[in-house]
Amino acid sequence: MAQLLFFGRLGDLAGGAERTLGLSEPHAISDLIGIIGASDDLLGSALAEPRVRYAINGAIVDGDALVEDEDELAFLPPVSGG
Amino acid sequence: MAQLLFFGRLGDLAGGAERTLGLSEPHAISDLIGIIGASDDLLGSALAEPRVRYAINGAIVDGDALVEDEDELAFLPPVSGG
Amino acid sequence: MRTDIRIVSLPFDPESELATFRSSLQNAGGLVSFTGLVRPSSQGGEVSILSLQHYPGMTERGIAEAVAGAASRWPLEAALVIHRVGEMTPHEPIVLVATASVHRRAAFEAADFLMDFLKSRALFWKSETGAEGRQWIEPRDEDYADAARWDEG
Amino acid sequence: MRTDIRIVSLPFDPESELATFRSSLQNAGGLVSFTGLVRPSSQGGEVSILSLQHYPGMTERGIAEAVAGAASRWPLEAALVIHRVGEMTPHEPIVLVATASVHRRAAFEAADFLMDFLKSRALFWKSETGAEGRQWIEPRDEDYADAARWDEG
Repeated sequence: MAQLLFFGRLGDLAGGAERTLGLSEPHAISDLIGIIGASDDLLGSALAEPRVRYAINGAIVDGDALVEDEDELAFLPPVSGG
Repeated sequence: MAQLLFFGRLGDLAGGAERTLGLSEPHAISDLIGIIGASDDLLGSALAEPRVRYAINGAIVDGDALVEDEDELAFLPPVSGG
Repeated sequence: MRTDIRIVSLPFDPESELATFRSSLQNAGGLVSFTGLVRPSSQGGEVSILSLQHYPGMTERGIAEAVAGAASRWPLEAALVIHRVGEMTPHEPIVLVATASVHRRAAFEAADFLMDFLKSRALFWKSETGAEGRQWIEPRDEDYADAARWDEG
Repeated sequence: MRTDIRIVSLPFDPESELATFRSSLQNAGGLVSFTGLVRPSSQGGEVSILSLQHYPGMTERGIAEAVAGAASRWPLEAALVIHRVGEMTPHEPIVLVATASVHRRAAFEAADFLMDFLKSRALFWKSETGAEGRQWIEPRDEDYADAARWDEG
């Protein structure tokens, strides 16, 4: 199961900071956003905003990066500072 | 009696940080330096160095300022910072 | 350089941390500290709770990189970063940054640099709860501008 | 602005002073402090005693004017200056400057400004005693240059 993490206001939209997703094969992040958006339009468009960054297993990647079934995918909205 | 104060290395040269001087009439600071220098050449020339500032009763003045018998005259070499 | 970076979810005491930090110093002539406090109000009015979220591991790595960046720019003897997360109330300390150096200017600039990083680039997400409910906060333009001062030209 | 300016001839505890200063704050979001420590060595080698002389009354007035200058340039809630005089040994605190403001940048700049004043223009005369005996110290060119940054153009 891939672990999805939603930070900041994205967690409110997703109804929780974490979610798991079974992936039978690797998917690009942009594809996963499409899949999420198909069932939750508001969350899907929030995840696709250009200011949202993505990290796989703690490393920043772009939307083409492939997520595998054991990966942790984090959606990082603009940080608000400490 | 006028009170003379010698700060920093001037105190070492004067053999003490304080000295009193009876003044029957007001004297310009530059004249007093001349009087001191007549009996102590080394101290006199140290007091006359352009980087030494003078204060009468806590206010910075120049060498023409008059010192009266009840005044406190301070010789301030370049400060060294805290 | 000695570094100490901590994300804490319970209140901390900035002054006792600073006392420990100071007692560790060998050659430093100066120690600069910044203590950030939860403000009782913001643009949106009175604030009763400030909540800070971080990404465990990744947030710490980002701060460690910023501290390493400071160490490469300025001759520091030691640096300390303590950052609170979770729920806080007004006047509680959120962040403590301390830097020590032989040179006063280096300690000032490094602390300033680290705070600019923490305020605009570190992985923290902040929400404020006030009379109007909870609101997510984004950095002010000022914070981005402060941080950009240190970018290579 | 609340100000607290003290010249002290006995050791002081910077962190307990900072704790008191912090507890006095109402609206400040940030507190910057600089703690200056006696260094165990200087250009002339090892230092065993640092001795600082001031001009009682006039030194305090000069510092008060600098603090007023800081208050007119930056929106400060409070400022604290404690300066040690007399004889000190390595690692003892010489000076503590603390500034608090709603704005982080104001607190940083005001503390920096006050330290530059104290290091180059305040009425203090310093001598160091080491293996070679006692020597009077004058500011470094660096201190004059730091202070000149704040002069009107």
